[in-house]
Amino acid sequence: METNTADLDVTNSDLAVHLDGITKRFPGVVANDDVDLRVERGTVHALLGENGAGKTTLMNVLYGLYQPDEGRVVVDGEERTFDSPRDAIDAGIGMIHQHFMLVDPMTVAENIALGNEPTKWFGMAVDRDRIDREIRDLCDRYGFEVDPDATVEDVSVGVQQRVEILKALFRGADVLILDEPTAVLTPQEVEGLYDVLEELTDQGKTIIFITHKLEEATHAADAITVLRDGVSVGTVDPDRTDREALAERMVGREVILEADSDPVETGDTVLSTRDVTVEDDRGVEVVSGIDLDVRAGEILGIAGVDGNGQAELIEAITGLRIPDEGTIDYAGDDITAWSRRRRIENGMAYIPEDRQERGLVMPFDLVENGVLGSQRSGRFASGGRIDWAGVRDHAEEIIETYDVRPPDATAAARSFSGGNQQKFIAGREFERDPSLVVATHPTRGVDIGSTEFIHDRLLELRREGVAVLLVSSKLDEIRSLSDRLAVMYEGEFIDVTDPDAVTEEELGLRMAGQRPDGEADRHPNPGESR
Amino acid sequence: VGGFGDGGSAEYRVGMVYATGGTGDDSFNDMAKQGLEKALEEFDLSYEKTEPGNEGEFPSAQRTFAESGDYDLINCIGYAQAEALRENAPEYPDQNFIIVDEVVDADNVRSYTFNEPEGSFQVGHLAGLLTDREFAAGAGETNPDASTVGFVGGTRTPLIESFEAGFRAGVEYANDDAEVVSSYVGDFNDTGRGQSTARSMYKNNDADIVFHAAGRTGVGVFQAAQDEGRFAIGVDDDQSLSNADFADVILASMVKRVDTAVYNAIESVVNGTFEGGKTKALGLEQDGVGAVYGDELGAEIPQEIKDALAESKQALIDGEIDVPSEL
Amino acid sequence: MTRGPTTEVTPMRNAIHRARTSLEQRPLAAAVGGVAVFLLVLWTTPASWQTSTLRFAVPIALAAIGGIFAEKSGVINIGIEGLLIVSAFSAIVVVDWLGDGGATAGLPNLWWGMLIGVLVSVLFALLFAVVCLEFEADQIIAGLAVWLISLGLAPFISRILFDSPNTVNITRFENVTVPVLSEIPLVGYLLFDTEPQVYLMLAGAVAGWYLLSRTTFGRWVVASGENPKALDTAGVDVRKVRYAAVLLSGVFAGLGGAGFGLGTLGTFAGTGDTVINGRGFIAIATYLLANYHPIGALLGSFLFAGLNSMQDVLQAAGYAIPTELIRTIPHMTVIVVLVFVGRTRLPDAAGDHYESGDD
Amino acid sequence: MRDRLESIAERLARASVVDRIVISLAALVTAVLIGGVLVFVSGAFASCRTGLEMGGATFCYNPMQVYYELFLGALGHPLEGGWTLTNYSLATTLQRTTLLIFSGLSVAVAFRAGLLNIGTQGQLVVGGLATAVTVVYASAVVPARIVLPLGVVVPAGVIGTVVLIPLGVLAGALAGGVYGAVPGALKAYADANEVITTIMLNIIAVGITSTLLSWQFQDPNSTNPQTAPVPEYAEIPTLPVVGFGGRMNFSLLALAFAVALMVGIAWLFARTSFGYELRTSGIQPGAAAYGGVDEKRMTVASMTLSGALGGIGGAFWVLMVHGRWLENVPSLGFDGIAVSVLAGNSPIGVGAAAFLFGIFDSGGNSIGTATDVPPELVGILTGLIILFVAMPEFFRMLGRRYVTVDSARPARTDGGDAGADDGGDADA
Ligand SMILES: Nc1ncnc2c1ncn2[C@@H]1O[C@H](COP(=O)(O)OP(=O)(O)OP(=O)(O)O)[C@@H](O)[C@H]1O
Ligand SMILES: Nc1ncnc2c1ncn2[C@@H]1O[C@H](COP(=O)(O)OP(=O)(O)OP(=O)(O)O)[C@@H](O)[C@H]1O
Ligand SMILES: [Mg+2]
Ligand SMILES: [Mg+2]
Repeated sequence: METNTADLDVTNSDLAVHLDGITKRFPGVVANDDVDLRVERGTVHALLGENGAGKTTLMNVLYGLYQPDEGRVVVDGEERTFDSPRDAIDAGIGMIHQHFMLVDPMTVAENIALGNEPTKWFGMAVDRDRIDREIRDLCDRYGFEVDPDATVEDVSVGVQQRVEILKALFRGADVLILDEPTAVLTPQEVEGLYDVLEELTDQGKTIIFITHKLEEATHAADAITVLRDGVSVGTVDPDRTDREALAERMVGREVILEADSDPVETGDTVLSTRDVTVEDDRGVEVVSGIDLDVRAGEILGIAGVDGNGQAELIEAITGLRIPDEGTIDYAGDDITAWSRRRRIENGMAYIPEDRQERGLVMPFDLVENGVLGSQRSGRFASGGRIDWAGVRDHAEEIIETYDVRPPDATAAARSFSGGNQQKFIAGREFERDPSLVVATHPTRGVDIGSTEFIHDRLLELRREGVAVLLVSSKLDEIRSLSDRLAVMYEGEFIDVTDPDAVTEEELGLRMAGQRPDGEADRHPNPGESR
Repeated sequence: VGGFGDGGSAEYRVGMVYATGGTGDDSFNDMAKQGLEKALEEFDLSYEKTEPGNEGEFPSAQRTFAESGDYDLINCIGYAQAEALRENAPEYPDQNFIIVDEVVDADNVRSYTFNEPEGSFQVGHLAGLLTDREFAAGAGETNPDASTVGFVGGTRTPLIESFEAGFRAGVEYANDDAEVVSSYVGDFNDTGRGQSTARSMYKNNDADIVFHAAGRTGVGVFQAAQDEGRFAIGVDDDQSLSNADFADVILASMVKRVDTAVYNAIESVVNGTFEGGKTKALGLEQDGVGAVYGDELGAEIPQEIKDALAESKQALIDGEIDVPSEL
Repeated sequence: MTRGPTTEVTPMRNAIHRARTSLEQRPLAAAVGGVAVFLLVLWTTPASWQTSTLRFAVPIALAAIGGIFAEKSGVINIGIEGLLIVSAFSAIVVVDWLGDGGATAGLPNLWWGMLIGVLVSVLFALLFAVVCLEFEADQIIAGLAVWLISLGLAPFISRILFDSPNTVNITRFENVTVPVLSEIPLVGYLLFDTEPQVYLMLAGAVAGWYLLSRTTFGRWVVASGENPKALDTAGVDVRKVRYAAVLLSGVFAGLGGAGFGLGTLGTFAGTGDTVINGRGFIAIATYLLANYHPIGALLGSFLFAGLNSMQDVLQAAGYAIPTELIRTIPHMTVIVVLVFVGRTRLPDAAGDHYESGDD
Repeated sequence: MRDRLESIAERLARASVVDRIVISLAALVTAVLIGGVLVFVSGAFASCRTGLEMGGATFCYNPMQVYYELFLGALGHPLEGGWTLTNYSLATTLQRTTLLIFSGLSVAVAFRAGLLNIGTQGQLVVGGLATAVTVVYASAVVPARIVLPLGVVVPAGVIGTVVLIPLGVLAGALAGGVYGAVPGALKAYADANEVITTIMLNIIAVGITSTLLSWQFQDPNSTNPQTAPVPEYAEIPTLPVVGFGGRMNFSLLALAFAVALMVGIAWLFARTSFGYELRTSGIQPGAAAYGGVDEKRMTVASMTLSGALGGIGGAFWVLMVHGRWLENVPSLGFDGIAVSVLAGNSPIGVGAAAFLFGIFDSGGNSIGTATDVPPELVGILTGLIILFVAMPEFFRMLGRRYVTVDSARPARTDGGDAGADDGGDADA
């Protein structure tokens, strides 16, 4: 494999962290296979790799959550064994997890101090004044703005991330591990994060930054280590490499970074909503008067940062949530009051956001999962009885067509990998003979191969005249697939546009709440409140 | 498979089917048990017992003994077994039974009944006389300002109501003005509720003396009496002996000699004189029921009151006083 | 534990929920209001009802506070009914065994009973904790099992020791009068001239509140129930926190059971549902009603105990009421409370097993 | 070949049914062992005239004897002389088995739907009263006899049996169903935790029925709190030739009905859309909602079905055992929880577990009469069994220690792994 990058040599510098020959096995998987990682003090070091490459596992080893099967962990030149995060924390390591490790109903201050509370009166009480003082000091030093008394579930994701960082700093971390910190942020928030990282390294902290986005790695890092299938395939200097070469290293083959969709004749309007308003579980209005139309043979994309009401809008359309106001029309009928079942029966297919909570019944095998949603349809049931032989054939067909591996219809859904679970769901929904497909994050957590396959099928359905409503937070995906693109912000559509007519930067701004006509942003500080 | 060191078999075998609540109630069932124990000492006797948890188990409990055919006598303790026995007795004509507190008309059943209203009348009379006076003894004293006495029942059934009826009649006989407050806890085993019920009578109604017919719930009545420094009257057994902890507040007990009934029945089987189909009614006259003064406080009860009680006892025996058995 | 929360909220409940939240946000107003209502109730009700209420609140309040700790840490302990049974029973057995009314090694036997009662309760809680935390048992089913075992074990042992499902009687705790405070009008006689177990209950509620809201341990308990992974990654051993919380529920329930047995009952009746008679279950409803606030649980226990004693007062006062129906009032109240205040949110991870390192 | 065998063995070991059976049996054995130790040790504290002298203590109880009485006593001591199949103890065992199948199924249906119905007891109490009252009142209007067109005269008894029994069972099912629907609706529409509401409703059921009884339905000829008896012909008939005699209070017909119902529920779960939806709701409510199941309605429906089964249990208790409703209903509903838990909530398993608890009940009587061991032992055993069934991990750990199952589990190929295409490093 020819590359035009020079591997970095970081052997003789001042190493904050040195992972030496780490191997970590799980039943049936070698998540890390003899991985070396050398991280210089005061730098940002990116860990790049595809889904499942073993990045998180490696960092969990460093953070004491997992014990390595082989290899050494060296911190500050000293070999260490971490039996628990406690040990790692004591050695000055802090980790900001992919999924934030915050206790939602507790306050910012309580979260920051959790596990390290200073006490007074001989340990009889938490010293809250001291916590507040120390947080204020940290905020001053690194230029953060957080309200220590706010409840975590009330602050934005960006702020939650700050809280995570503060939490690590509060316990005196010198090495900060950030696991995919940008996944949930707007481009603007990402910029803010880069500033924070710079501030931190200026003050002598060391950062390990996990990502599978090439541009982030090249943009922010001083050095990049690439993992593939649990094996380290080298450390490179970002200034002396380009995206294509990195991608090849990461994936192991050449990658086309754009999917394309040629225009198709569109037909009648299949789905249209008028003035749909939805409240979330807490009674807060999260979707405010949405109007949208999807025609047959068209893909309407909805872009937006997670948590801006997309999930609730989709649930209202698919019948999992009752809208508080507005109407939803589907194929000429007002379906606002229809049950979920009736919508399914009328050809509405739906790839849910959460495949393990909603899309599959995890302990059921794929045969039983194959009939989920159709358990009362004439195709598989008559007189209240399910025709299991027919269902089994159907499931096996999906498995074959959609290349679900292993091809075992009697294995429990939970024993399949995320990507294969997703393929099965996509197959089940696509083969319903739908007139509308609602797909939410259809390729989230899915590797490139499966992603391509799902994209192709979506485009094929569109060609067959199916209306498609696509929600995704992946900008490249949504731009390349959609015929029209709506940007959702705080429960409203900021803009509906031709995806080719906007740049990624403009899109980013809109996702942060700026309207295309330059109209002033209603919330100058978008992340701060939800 | 036997137990460790099984003893040899005795000549006579009896089966005991206790009333719900079981042994250890310090009153009704324990009285039956005392009768059995006395018989065990005197005769070559062995026994087996069941303690059904509810009325539904009586039929099968009786039948389990009867089916085996190994028992010379099956003792059915408590009125609640009558129903079941009426069905079972004819099915096993060769099996001897006794029933306590109810009459079952069958050739192989001997019934023992007690005249509870008569006995309750006696303790009612005692309470009615005492509540008006200033009287202090043991850990209790009366409140001379109010003349109120109380009655605490287990569950509201005709049998327990007949205790109250007799008690009320006795109180009224002694003292037209005395007030009787009554309450049914709904349980024969809830000492806690017995306590709070009685406490409420002592404190809110200024009751001086509370008579209970509530099995183990009555322990709560004694506790409340001790807490409030008032008096209580026991039931079934001489409870100033069986619950000696409370002897300092138990004025008297309305005893019901279930032990005598059980003992006599066993004795008649051993002697071959068992008479089925008959009812033995035990009243004041037969010493089957009656007021027994408390072990500790009895001595302090004024003689004139004791005399009055003796008088009314005679009057009851002679039929000069009519005691209602219903409320 | 079973189904997740549903999304709809009835308007009625919303109002109550809002009222509760606003009270929680204004502790001073809540306290003043509470005291006013309290004094009004004291002024208008008979004293015997008040003392009964206080005594009968003991097992409910203390078991509820124990239940709060377990459930807040993520372990639903439905077995506290069983803990009340074993602690009340063993306390009385110990007192009888050491000698009623005496003292051993300088400590009155009643207090030995208290100590052993709590110890036995903690042992049962430990069994429950091991089963749930080591062997990943379903918490509800394991809790039911603890209840059933206790329900059988107490009368079983009682029959062996006393030849009866009921124990003997023992002399109960006597009133302890606090010299000056007991003279305070309205509340003095009630709160400062009462039995040790009532003081224990009042102190327990305050201690529970302090522990949960002011100490490190309290914060860990909350985190362990809401997001154990967060606590784990913050370097705290979730398992240890949960063990401690479940054992603590054993301590509180033990104090409640033993205190009730030694102070109020003085004897243990083992037939049917035993003399504890579902008070542990009422305790669960109580802390749900109180939204896991220990002081709230104390007040809630007054409500249930008060309703319970009310019927005795009413009956003795000569109101002819169908007893059987009156007896169900507290239970109906529980349902009404659950329906209208049901928004009590269970801790996020309550009922789930947590294994460190799981994804 | 060996691989094949291994994979079959592995599949078997992982098959959840086998797993459940093994765990249930292991739980039973463990509980019995612990119970035996308890019995033996407690014997040292009991008083008896003669016992086993050991280390200065006298042990009064022989655990072997206790279990002999428990298990064989329940069958009528088959190893002793004079045993007949249709003996009274076995009848009692089977009578209990029949009733526990109903209450076990009731609990299992709710459990499978993800609802912990602790309220079968209350549903059974209410259903039983409804049955008794319906049959007593209806028997007054059943015509004395019917003359069919051909001149065949059908006497009242036969009509009564044919009409009144189904009517009574239906009444029980309806009342139980409604009483089960209440906590279902409270759960669905007010989010009230069903564990608590059903526990409360059990107590309320006792209050309501006993009030109704004293208000209206008390048998005027009896001082016991109970309803008037149903006519003889309205009791479940026994099979005269093969069956147990009339005074055994057990009918093979009833057992057959229970078994049929059991198979029916198993079929409902496995084959029908409703069963599929119910199971899905129980395992993953989110997925059920996604699949078009109205979760609220399913909650109410499954609780109603569960309650109806409990009510049927009450109906048979009335029509088969007592011929009337009594105020103190035995704890059949609570035992149903144990039955269902032991059966792993499987309808067919309920049959086996019900038989075990039937043995416990009837054998418990044997223990009570034939030994001095307190009969509460049975309650402790029940609790222990539930405890052990609740902790399958315990037995899996034990199993792993003594049966070495090395991780021969085949690595799952990660479909679509990008690296796989050009022969990049495989992941396992
Ligand atoms: N606890 C576990 N048990 C079994 N297998 C695991 C476990 N954790 C991770 N794995 C497996 O290890 C491999 C590496 O996973 P890891 O989470 O480290 O990937 P990653 O590079 O962080 O991927 P992503 O970008 O999706 O976060 C995967 O195949 C995963 O399935
Ligand atoms: N916590 C876990 N315990 C046991 N096995 C696990 C666990 N997590 C993942 N696995 C197994 O590891 C394998 C990979 O799962 P995972 O979903 O992490 O893979 P992935 O690399 O993300 O796959 P894909 O690219 O298809 O999404 C699967 O076979 C899965 O069953
Ligand atoms: Mg990861
Ligand atoms: Mg994945």
